[in-house]
Amino acid sequence: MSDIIDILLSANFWAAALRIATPLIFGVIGALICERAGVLNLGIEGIFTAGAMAGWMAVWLGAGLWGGVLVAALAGGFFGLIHAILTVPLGLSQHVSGIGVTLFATSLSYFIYRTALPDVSSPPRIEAFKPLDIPGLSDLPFIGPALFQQTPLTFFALALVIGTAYVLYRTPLGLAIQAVGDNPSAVESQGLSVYGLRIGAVVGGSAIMALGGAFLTMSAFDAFFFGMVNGRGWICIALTVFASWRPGKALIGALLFGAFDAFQVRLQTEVGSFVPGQVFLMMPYLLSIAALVVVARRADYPRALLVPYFRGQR
Amino acid sequence: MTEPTRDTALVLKLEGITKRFGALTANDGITLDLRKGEILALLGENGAGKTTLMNILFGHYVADEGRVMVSDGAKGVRELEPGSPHAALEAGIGMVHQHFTLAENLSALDNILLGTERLASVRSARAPARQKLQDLMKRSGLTVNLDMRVSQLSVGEKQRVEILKALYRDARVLVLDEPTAVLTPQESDTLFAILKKLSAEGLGIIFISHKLAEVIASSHRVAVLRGGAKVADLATADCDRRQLAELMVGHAISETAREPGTPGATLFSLNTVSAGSGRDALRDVTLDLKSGEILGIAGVSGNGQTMLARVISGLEPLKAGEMQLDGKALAASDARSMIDMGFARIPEDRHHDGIVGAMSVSENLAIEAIRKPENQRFGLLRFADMASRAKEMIKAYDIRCQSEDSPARLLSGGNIQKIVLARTLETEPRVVLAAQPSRGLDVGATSEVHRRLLDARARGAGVILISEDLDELMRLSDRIAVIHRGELSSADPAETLDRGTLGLRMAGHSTEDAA
Amino acid sequence: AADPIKVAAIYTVPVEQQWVSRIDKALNAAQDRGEITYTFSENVANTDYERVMREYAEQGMDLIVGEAFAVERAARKVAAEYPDTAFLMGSSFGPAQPNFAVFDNWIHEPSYLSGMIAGATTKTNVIGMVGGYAIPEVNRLMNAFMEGATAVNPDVKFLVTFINSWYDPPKAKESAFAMIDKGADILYAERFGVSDAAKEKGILAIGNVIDTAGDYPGTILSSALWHMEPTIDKAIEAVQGGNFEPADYGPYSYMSYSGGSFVVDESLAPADAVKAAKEKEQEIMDGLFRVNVNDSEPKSTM
Amino acid sequence: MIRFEPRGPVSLPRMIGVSVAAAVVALVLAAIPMLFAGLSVFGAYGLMVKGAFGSLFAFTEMLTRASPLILTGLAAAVAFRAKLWNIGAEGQLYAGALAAVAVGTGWVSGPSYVLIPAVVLAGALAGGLVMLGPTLLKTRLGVDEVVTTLLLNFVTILFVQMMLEGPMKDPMGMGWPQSEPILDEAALPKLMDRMRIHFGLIIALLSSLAVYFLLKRTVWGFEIRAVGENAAAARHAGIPVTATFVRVGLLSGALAGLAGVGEVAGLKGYLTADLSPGFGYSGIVVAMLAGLSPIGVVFAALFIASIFVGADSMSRATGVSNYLADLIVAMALLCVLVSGLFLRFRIRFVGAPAAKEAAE
Ligand SMILES: Nc1ncnc2c1ncn2[C@@H]1O[C@H](COP(=O)(O)OP(=O)(O)OP(=O)(O)O)[C@@H](O)[C@H]1O
Ligand SMILES: Nc1ncnc2c1ncn2[C@@H]1O[C@H](COP(=O)(O)OP(=O)(O)OP(=O)(O)O)[C@@H](O)[C@H]1O
Ligand SMILES: [Mg+2]
Ligand SMILES: [Mg+2]
Repeated sequence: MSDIIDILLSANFWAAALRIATPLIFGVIGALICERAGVLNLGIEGIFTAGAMAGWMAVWLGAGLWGGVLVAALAGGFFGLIHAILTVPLGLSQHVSGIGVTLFATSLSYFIYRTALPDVSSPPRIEAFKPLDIPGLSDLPFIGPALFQQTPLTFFALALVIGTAYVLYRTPLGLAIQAVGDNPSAVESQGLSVYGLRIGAVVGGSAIMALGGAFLTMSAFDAFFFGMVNGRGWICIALTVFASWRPGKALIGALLFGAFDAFQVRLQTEVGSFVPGQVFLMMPYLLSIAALVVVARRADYPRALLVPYFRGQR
Repeated sequence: MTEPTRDTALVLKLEGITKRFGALTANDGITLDLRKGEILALLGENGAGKTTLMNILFGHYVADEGRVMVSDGAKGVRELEPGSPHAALEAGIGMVHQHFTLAENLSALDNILLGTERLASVRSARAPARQKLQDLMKRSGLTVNLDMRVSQLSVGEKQRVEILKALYRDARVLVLDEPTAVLTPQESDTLFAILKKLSAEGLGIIFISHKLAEVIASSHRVAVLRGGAKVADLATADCDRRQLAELMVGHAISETAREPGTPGATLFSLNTVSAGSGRDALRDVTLDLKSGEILGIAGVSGNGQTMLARVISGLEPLKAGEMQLDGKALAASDARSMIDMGFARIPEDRHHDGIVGAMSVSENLAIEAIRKPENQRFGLLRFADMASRAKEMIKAYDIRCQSEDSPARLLSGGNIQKIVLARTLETEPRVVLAAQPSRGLDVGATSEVHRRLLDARARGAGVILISEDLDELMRLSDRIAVIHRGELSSADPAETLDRGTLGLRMAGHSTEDAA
Repeated sequence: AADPIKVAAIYTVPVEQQWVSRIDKALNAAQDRGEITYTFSENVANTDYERVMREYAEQGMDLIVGEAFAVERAARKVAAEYPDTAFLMGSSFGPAQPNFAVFDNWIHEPSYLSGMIAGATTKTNVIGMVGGYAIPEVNRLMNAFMEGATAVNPDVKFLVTFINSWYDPPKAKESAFAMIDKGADILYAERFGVSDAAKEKGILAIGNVIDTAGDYPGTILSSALWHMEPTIDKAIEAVQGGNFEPADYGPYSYMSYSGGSFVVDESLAPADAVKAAKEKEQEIMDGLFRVNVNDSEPKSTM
Repeated sequence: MIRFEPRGPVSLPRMIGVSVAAAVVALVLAAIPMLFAGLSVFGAYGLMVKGAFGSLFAFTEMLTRASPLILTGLAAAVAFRAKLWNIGAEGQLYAGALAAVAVGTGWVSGPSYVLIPAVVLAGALAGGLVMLGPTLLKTRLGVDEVVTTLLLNFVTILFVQMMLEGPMKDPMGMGWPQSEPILDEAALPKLMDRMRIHFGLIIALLSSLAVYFLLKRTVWGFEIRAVGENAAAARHAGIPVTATFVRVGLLSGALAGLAGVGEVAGLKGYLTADLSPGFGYSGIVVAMLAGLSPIGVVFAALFIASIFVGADSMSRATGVSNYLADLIVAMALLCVLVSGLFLRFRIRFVGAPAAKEAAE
C-alpha cells in the first residue's frame, strides 16, 4: 500500500503520465473537434500512423523538426479531407468511411515507408525533440521534474487544449461548430455553410490527430515502426465520450489514462510475480470503462453526431 | 384591420415559382407579392406546398422555374440569388421555420449571434449584441432569458428566439411557418400582438397557419394554395372562415361537434399519481374517466401534459399513486400491457413516437399488434394477411399513400396521424388517450380526427383529450379539467365553462379567484 | 559458381523486428555474394501463413526460410506436400522428414555472459528487463542473463516487464523509465526503446540479438549477439549441393559455431568482470560449461 | 455543384454496371502505387486475378479468407440494423475461439456429432456473452456501446493471452503461449482434400440465410428493424426495446464468436493470440458495403477476400512489399463505398451557385 502511495507521490510518475498522455491529448482534441461538428472519425488510428510516418520521414529527409510537425499535420489533414468528403457532402456511413480511412492511411504509410526504405534491418533514426530544460523552472520541487522533463510538443498539446476551449466557447467559429453538431439546419438557416463547417472541422481535427502520431516518432521516440500506434487512436475515441466533448475534460481524461498506464507499468514490477502481466495491461481499458459508466448519465452528445445532412431532405 | 394601401412599396415578389419533386409538383407557377408593413396569411391543406414555397424564398430549395424578387432600397427590385440562405438573409428576409432551427446546446444569445459575425473573428462580440437585443426585446415585447441554454427553454420561448434571430438581423420581411402550431392561445395572442406592432413599423410579414380564426383576426391579406397552385389571393376583410375552408379543400366541409350523450360508469382512473421530475412532473393527479365521455385536459404547454400522456401510454413509471381500470389497480403499466388492456394511445409527437418512418405503411399499421395471432404464427410474420388488413384500413381511414408498401416517412402529417388513428381505434379500444391529436393538421384532417374520437365515444369508449386548442376542447369534451404546474383540477362539465374561465385556470388562478 | 538458388523468407513481423532482421541480414549477404536470389513477405498474418508458404513453394523456391512458431502444424503439413523444396524454419520442435529443418536463436550462452558483466557492474544491485511478449525465445535469453548475473552477484534483483507488443518503442521506453525510477542502473534491452531510456538517463544497457553499440555510444555495456550466417550458409550450401537434410540447425547459433557472440565495452565494465566473463566464454567454447535452457516466464525478484 | 436525386429500385444490370465501374476505378487507382513501386501494371493485374481465382487452390484460399469475414460482417449488420453499434466483433471472435478451444480440447469427450455442435455452441455463446455486457450497460446505464465494445476488444485479447500463458497453455507447446490442439472429433470437417477450405464456410453461408430470414420474416426481426429505425416509436407501440437490444447483442456477439470457432476448429486447430488479422474490424466494412443486407454480406466478404488474396499473391509474385495488398483493399473499399451513391442516387452536375436538395 505504501508503495502505491510512493508511486503516486513521485514527480517522475506524473512526468510519465503526462508524457504518455501527450499523443492522447492531440488525439482526443482532434476527435472532439470532428465530433463536435457531428462527424465521428474512426480514421484516427490510421491518421495517427500517417502523422507518425510522414512527420518522421520529412525530418529524415531534412525538413527540420517543426517542418516535420507541419508535414504530419498536412498528412492528417489530407486523410481528414477524404473522410470529410465521403461523409459530409456524400453522406456516406461515418463508421465505414472512418475504418476505410484507417485502412488506407495505415497501408499507404507502410507501403511508402517500405518502398522508400526497402532495406532497413536497423531502422534509421532522426534527431528527435529534446526535453525543454528551462533553468530555474526545471529545478522547482515536484513541478519542475513533472512538467519540465517534457518536450516542446507536450507544451504544444497543453496550449492546444486551452486554444481549442477558447475557440469553441468564445469565438463565432467555435459557436458555429457547436451548432452544426447539434442542429445543422440552425446553421444553414443563419446563412452559414453546413458542409464548409463540417469539412473544415474534420480536416482541422484530423490535422491535430496526426500530431499525436508525430509525437510518437519525433518526441517519444526517434524512428518509425510498423504497428507502433498500437491502438492509441481507438483509445482517443473512447476518451472523447468520457470527456463529454469538452476540451478541459479531454485533458483530464488523457491524463487519467496516462496515469493508469504509468501506474500499471510500475505496479507490474511491484507485484508482477503474483499476478499475470495481462491483468495490468487490461487495467487502463477496464478503468476507462468504469469511468465511462460513472459519467454516462451526464454525457451530452452532439445531437447530430453520425447524422448526415442533406439540404432540404425530409 | 387597416390595410397598407396597394401602392405601398413592394418588398418581395415571387414570380411563377414552380417546384417539382420527381413526379410531384409541389409548387405550380405561384406568383405572390408582399408590401411594406403588410401581414399576409398563407393557407392550404397539409401538403399544399406552403413550406416548399417559403423554402424557395429563403434559398433552402431552388425553384425549377420562376424567380424571387426583393426590393433593393431606392433602386427598386432585383432578383435574389437562388439557393442561398445567406443571400436571403443579406436581402433582409428572416424566416421562422415550421420546425425549430435552434442549436439546443447553445444559449439563446449565441443562437441569435450565429452567422452574424465573421467566422474568423478572434472573439464573439456578445456584449454589444446583448445591448442591441435588450432594446429589441423592449421594443417588440419578445422577452427571453438570453443566457439560458435553448434546451431549457419552453416552446413559446424558443419561438421568440426564432423571431429575435430574424429581427436582430434587421429583417424587412419576416416569414413564419405555422408559428402557432405549438403555442397556447395566450402565447398566440401575444405573438400576433407583437407581429402587428412590427408590421406597423414597416416589417412585411408572411405567416402560414391552419387556424382560420387567427388568420381572420390578424392578417391583411390571405393567399390560398391548393395542390401546389395558388387558388385565391384576397383581402382578409372580404372573406370568412367557411369560404376560406372551402377554398383550401375545394369543397364544403362540415365541422363535427359533440351530441349530448349519457356517460356510463367510471372506467379508468388515476389516484394521486405522481411521476417524473422537474418542469414536466405530475403531482398527486387524480382523474376519473367514464365510459362514453370525452374528458378534456386543458393547459399551457409544459405544465405536465406530456408526462400525463406518457404515464397513461405506459412509458413512465409511477412514483406514487395508482391507476385503476374497472375499479381494479393495474398490475403492470408498461406500453405493452396498456395496449393489451384496451388502451388506444395517440402520441403528441406523431413523427417521433407514432411511426417508424423507414418501415412501410402496412408495417406501421400492424406494429402494435405484431405479436397477435393475426400477424404472426410461430414467430413468423403473415405478410399477406398484414397487407390485406392494411388495404382495408387505408380505405376505411382514407390514408393517402402510394401503396401499403411505401415507407411511412413519405406521408404527410395528416396521413401519418390517420395511420395512428387506424391502428389504435381499429381494435375498438376501451380507453382512448389523444394527446394534441390535431396539432399541425389542416381543417380537413382535423375534422376527420374529431369525427373518429366522437365515434369512439359513441361506441362507449372513454376518451382523454389533451389539447392546447380551447376551441377543440370546448367542441368535443363532456368535461374539462385544467392542468397547471403538474396539478390537475377537478373536471367540470364543458357547458359550465367558457374560454375566459379556462384561460384563467390555465394561468394558475383557482376557481374562487375567477368567481 | 553454381547458379544462384531461389530463396524466399516468410516473416510474421516486419523485417525490422530484431529477431527476423538477423535472418534477413544473412540472406541479403548471401544474395550479395551471388549465391541466392532472395525475396520475402513480412508481417504475414497467422491465417495467411500457410497460403504464403504454398505460393512460394508453387513458385519453385529452392529454400523457404521462416518462423513456424505459431503455425507448427500447418507449416509441417505444407512442407510434407512439397518434398522438392527445402524448408528451414524457426521452431521449438525437432526437424521432420523429408525436408523440414529447424533452427532457433540459441544465444543463451552469450546472454549468460552479458549477465555476468551486468551483475558485476551494477551498483544499485537492481537490473531492469523489458520484454515484448513472454514467449520461450525471449524467456530463455532473459533467464540465462539472470542466471549469469546472479552467479557473480547473488544480491542482484531483477525487475521484469512485458509490454505486449513487438513494436511500441515509446511504451518500452516508459517501462524502462519506471524501472530507473525504482533504482535500476542497468537495463536489459530486449526491445527497441529501452536503450534510449538508458541513454537519456545516463545509465547502462545490455544489448540483445542485434548490435546497437554504434547507436548508443557509451550506453551499451555488453551484448549477446545472434548471427544467422552460419545457419543460413550451411543450409544454402546443402541445397546447392543437393544434400539438404531435415536437421536441427539450432546448434549453428551456438557460440562454438559463431552463431552467437558476446561483446563487452571494456571501458564500462570492471576489468575483473570482463576477465571472468572471457574465461567463462572459453569454457563454453571448450564444452566445459553448459548454460541452462529455461523457457519459463521470468518474474521480478523484488 | 453536384445534385443527388433519389432513384427507385435498382435494376440488376445497373447494379452490375456500377459495381464493375467501381472495381475498374479502384484498379486504376491501384496502378499509382504499382507504378511507384516500379511494376508493370497490366502484368500485375493479371497476377492479381490469378492469385484469387487462377487455380483451385487460389479460389479455395479466397473462400477460406471470406468465411470469417461473412460472419463478422453479419455480426455488424445485425447489430447496426438495430443501431446497436457493436465495434467489438474482434474481441467476440477471440472469445468464441477461446470457448471453442476450451470445449474442444478434451474438456468433454464424445463422438463428432456431439463435440462439433458443442464447440460451435460454446463459441457462439461466448461471443454473445461478451456482447451482453456492453448491451446491458447501454440499456441500463446509457453507456455508449461504441466505446465499451471497442475497449473490450483489448481486454478480451489480453484475457485470451492470459489464458494461453496460464491455465490453457499447451503443456506440449514447448512453452509457446498456445492452446492444446482441438480434438479430431471436435474439429470442423474439411470441405476438400489438401485444401484449407472448411465447414466454417457452410456455417457462414447458413448464418447469412438465417439472419436474412430472421430480419425479413419473423416477429423478432420486425422488432429489431423497428427499434433500429425509431426506438421511441417502437417503445410507444409496445415493443420491448430493452429485450430487443439484448437479443440483438447476443446474436451479434454469437455470430462473431462463430467466426472465431471457424478459425480455430476449422482452420488452425489450436488457438494463439494472433488468430485474427482484424477480421472483426473488417466485418464492419463488409457489413456497410453490403448495405447491412445479410445476403449482401456474403458478396461483400467475397469481394474483400478476393482483392486481398489476389493482391497479396501479386505482391509476392512481383517481389513488391506486401503492404501493397492492404493498400489495394483500402482503395477498393473507398471506391465501392462511393459507387453506392450511384446506385441510390441519380447524380447531376448543374451550374449556378445552387443549393440542391437530396433525399433518400
Ligand atoms: N424534399 C422533398 N422531397 C420530396 N417531396 C417533398 C419534399 N419536400 C416536400 N415534398 C412534398 O411536397 C409537397 C408539399 O410539401 P410542403 O411541406 O410544402 O407542404 P405544406 O403545405 O407546408 O404542408 P403542411 O401544412 O403539412 O406543412 C408534399 O407532398 C411533400 O410531401
Ligand atoms: N431513441 C432511442 N435511441 C437509441 N436508443 C434508445 C432510444 N430509446 C431508448 N433507447 C435505448 O433502449 C433502452 C431501453 O429502453 P426501455 O427500458 O425504456 O425500453 P422498454 O420498451 O421499456 O423495454 P423493456 O420493457 O423490455 O425493458 C434505453 O435505456 C436506451 O438505451
Ligand atoms: Mg409546412
Ligand atoms: Mg422498460
